[in-house]
Amino acid sequence: MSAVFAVEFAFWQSTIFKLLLAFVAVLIPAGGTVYMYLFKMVSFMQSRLGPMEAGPYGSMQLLAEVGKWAQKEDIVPTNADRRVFVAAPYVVLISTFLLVLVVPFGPDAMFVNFDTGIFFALGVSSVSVIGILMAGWASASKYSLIGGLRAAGQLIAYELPLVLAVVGVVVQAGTLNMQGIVRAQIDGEIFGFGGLGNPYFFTQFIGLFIFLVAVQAELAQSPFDMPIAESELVSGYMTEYSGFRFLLFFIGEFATANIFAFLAATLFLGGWGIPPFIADLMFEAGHDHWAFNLIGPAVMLTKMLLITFVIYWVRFTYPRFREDQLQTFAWKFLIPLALVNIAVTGVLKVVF
Amino acid sequence: MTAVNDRRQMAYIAAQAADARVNLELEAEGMTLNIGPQHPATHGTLRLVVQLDGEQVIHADPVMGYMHRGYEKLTEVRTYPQVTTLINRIDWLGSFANEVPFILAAEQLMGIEAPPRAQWIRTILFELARIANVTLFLGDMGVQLGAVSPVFYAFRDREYILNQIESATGGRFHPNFDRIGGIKDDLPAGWIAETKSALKEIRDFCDEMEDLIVGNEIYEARTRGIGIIPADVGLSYGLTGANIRASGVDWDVRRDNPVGLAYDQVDWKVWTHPDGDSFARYWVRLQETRESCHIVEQLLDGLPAGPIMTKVPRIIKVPEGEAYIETENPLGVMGYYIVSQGGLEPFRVKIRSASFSNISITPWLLKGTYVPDVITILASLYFILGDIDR
Amino acid sequence: MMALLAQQTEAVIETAWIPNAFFFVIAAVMVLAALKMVSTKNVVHAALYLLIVLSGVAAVYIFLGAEFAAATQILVYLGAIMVLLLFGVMLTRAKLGAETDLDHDQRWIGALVGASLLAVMSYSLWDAFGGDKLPADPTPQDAPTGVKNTQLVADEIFSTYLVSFEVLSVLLLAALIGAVVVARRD
Amino acid sequence: MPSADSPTEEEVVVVDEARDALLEAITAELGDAVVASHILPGKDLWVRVANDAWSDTADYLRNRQRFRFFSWLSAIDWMQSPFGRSLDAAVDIADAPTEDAAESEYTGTGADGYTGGETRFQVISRVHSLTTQIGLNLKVDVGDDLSIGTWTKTYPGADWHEREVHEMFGIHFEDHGDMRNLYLPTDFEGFPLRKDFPLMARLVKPWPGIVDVEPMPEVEEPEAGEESSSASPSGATTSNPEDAS
Repeated sequence: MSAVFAVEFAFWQSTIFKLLLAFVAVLIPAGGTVYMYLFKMVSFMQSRLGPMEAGPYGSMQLLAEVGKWAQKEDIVPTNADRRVFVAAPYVVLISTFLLVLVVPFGPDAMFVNFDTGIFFALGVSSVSVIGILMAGWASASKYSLIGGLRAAGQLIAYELPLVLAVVGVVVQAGTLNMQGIVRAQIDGEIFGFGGLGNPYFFTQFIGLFIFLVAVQAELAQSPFDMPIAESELVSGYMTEYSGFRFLLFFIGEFATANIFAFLAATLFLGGWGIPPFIADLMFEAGHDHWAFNLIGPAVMLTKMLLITFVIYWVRFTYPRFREDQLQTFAWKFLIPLALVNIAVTGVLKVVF
Repeated sequence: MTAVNDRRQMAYIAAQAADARVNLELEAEGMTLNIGPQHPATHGTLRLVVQLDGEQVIHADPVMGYMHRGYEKLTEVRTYPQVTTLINRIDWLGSFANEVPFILAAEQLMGIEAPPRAQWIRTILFELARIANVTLFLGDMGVQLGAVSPVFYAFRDREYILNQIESATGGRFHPNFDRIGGIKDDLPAGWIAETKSALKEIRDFCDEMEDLIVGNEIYEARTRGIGIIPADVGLSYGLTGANIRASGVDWDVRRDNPVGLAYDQVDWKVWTHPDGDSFARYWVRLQETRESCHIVEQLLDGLPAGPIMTKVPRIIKVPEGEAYIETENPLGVMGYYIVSQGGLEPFRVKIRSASFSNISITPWLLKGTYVPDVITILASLYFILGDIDR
Repeated sequence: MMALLAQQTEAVIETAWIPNAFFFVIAAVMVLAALKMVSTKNVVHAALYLLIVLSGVAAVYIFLGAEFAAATQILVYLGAIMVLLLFGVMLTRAKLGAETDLDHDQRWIGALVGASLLAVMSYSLWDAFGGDKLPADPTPQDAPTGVKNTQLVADEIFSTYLVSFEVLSVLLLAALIGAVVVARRD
Repeated sequence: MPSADSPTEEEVVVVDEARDALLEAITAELGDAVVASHILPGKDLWVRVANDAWSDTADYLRNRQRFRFFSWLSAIDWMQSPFGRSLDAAVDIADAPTEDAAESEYTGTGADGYTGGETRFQVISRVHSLTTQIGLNLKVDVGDDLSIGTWTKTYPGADWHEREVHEMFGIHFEDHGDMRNLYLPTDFEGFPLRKDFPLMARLVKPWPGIVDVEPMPEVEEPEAGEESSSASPSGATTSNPEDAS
């Protein structure tokens, strides 16, 4: 980040700066998508208006909601395991914040440039399961417990297709580094034509499909929302949470959706890059120009909005699977498909 | 129902029961889950105590009475015209339909009959009440299965029907419009044309639901083969309405015993489905809603002129006797058994409400199913709490 | 912590005390959590304390520049093993609150075993690396230029340790099949 | 009053052949058990059977006459209400006749509906045949022991109806096995649908929902749904001190 400003920050300065930016990177897109999709797009889909009173077209509704949650009574059930109950939403949030660390927003606009960035991301994404299990168990509610167990079963099952879907991209890019994957897409060529780069959307569309399905399951969204299952388990592991702690879960849920969309954008849509011929027209240095540290986040945001649109579209359209159907779907359809995808990718990589 | 189907269903049920038994033997220790009284799947305050083994139901025991209002007792201290106000609240989504069998039973005791125009308008409103009731089910089934959007369409399109009911009777939910000997008022001017356009919206809504829900693979996977009720079992539990027609029983009180209503004047069809599962119950209700539109359209076209009230005494005294009239209400067969001793009030009124019998099958039906299927089955049986608890 | 690592790979030696301080904080937390893990009266709490210990290990890996090992630690131990453990514990209906029968008479023997293990390991570690200092740059000195840590690990696994790697794979496969066989009812 | 076994006396003009034939078949099978019957031509059919033949009647109707559909089962209290016309008339509750007194007072009112009756309570039920589309109302007298055979063996759907009758009228169904209250609280006293139960429930007994009449229960009553797996008593005691702190 510091390269943009041509000023060398001290270690503690850049740490604080990055910390603030992490909050921005998690919370602002979350708020934006919640307003755009959860409030407005869904209202349109369901032929109603959605929030209209707070601010123009209800745009301040989210702030009102946050204020409402923040001042609600903080209820911990009598039989609950208090410490675990309190800690659970934070564990879920930690997973969200660890995820955003490895997402590249520009050539230098990145929190940490791990060698094994995508591997790290997939690793920390599984931490949220622990938070959900803690919440489910500590609530001392049967609905929560069933919800937590369902969530754990589902998240374990869908970790595998998620990883396997990414493997195709990794094979094609030849690196686990997120920045490297973006670079490979920018510098790539489709049949010798490099004007569009090579977003893996074109070659790994099966991977993208599997990735999005698995993300939908990881996020426990319809049609895989059995852990929450409004009509069965009321709210699953979140049943007993209220006020601020519920807000934390809420942020965790929607921010994680955004960050997975960021990941999908990075892996399949060329990340912060734009088609190289446009970049070359804009700057002589192409994608290496420092301005991409500012353009990149905007590009990422656009791509993220595209993917979250699909996520929410599906979420508010489909009924939910049953638990066993979900497992069948994962093990008998997604995983074989992902394996075939990897095999084909490997063969093609060797051939070309 | 064909014999093949019969065998398949029996095999499925036997497998279900065997599964439940096996698990019971393996793990005696289970979890008792209280679904309700406050639970989104129970449409009010039904409580379902289920014993679970993992997510499989070993034993389900519905507990009701949270909304018991004692109508059978209350009717004994109210005059006949006063009773209709009360019984409007039994099935509160299709209120007008609750009044009709009671009024018909009283009319039978008094030996009078409403004039044809009143009978036709009664039938029209009866069917509109059915449409208003069942549209909500058609959307709500999606919600119970996790698709939130359809119910909003249901609320949107039900409004057209409620507006028509309101402009004819003055009440959106509780019309209290039926009178002994006829109906309260004639239809307002222009009502027929408006109703026809409202019915168009409902037909569109039905097409939409067929697209969104019936045609959805996940929906099919969740409902086909879930909660199979063989016809014989359903009948001995007293299941009625679309629930039993979905099991292949071709029985509709509207067609087979149309006392005092104009169903025999129009051309319509009773829909049945051989499968008896949750999918069939939804499908039958969907077709019936269309059929209702068809019935109302014909009735509107052929509405006879004439008086809407027959001659009744100012103070209604019902002669001594007993009468039982049942009609095909939105939720199933609803009947009133009235015992009169010649007074102003009925001596005893037994209300046979559809949901009470429909839900009484749940302990048998839920055994061996899984928690998500419990919700599917409850939703597909379609009950309304006021109709269970009375 | 992550930022710290980035700092460290830039080899800013003057601030070397910061990782040291963080290491001691993490180590203290880990030791405390480990002690609580064996002394707590609740199975789920024990599992959660173990979780803290394991994430501490991952943090230490990051300090050592072994981010691949750290990510693997998180993915395997936290994401898979601990989730399975918690899953199993909760499925067997772990009680909320303290359980009395978690305590038994063999704890002194256990303590003895633990103490001797600690002694043996401390001695052998001290004996092997006693006076060595950790290098500021965690990439091994003899690695070819441009080759990163992860790549070295991969190269080692698929060349030097290929046989043991494959043997381990077969062992895990056997365990998997065994588990399936045990779990099947019919 | 229509009398037994010879419904044709009642007929004016219309003859309902289907119901006549059905009644003949039932009479032939059950013999003396058919105490009385009544036909409204073209409308309905009532049959009163003897108390001890109640369960057999159901069995016969379902399995031999194809009355597959069980509609409902209920009861009637033929006693005239001691509280006057609107039941909530100004009768002093202390002076209201007790249950036993009312029961012994009952001598028959002479207006016992179709097919008559000798006892205060009658159980009435309705079954329906889908093949002939004929509904059949069955009545049975319930004697002083207030007990009668169950139908649940034949029609499983009668289960809840019998439970309802049990709590509302106090009629016991033998061999039913599960006569818990269906609607009312377990400790509810009295039988609401009896005529001598005043419609002043909230005056006679405090409404359970009124907080200042009854102290709030300290310990939840043990019920089937209370057995909790995750919330053990020990868990409650350990977490309480933390809450207090």
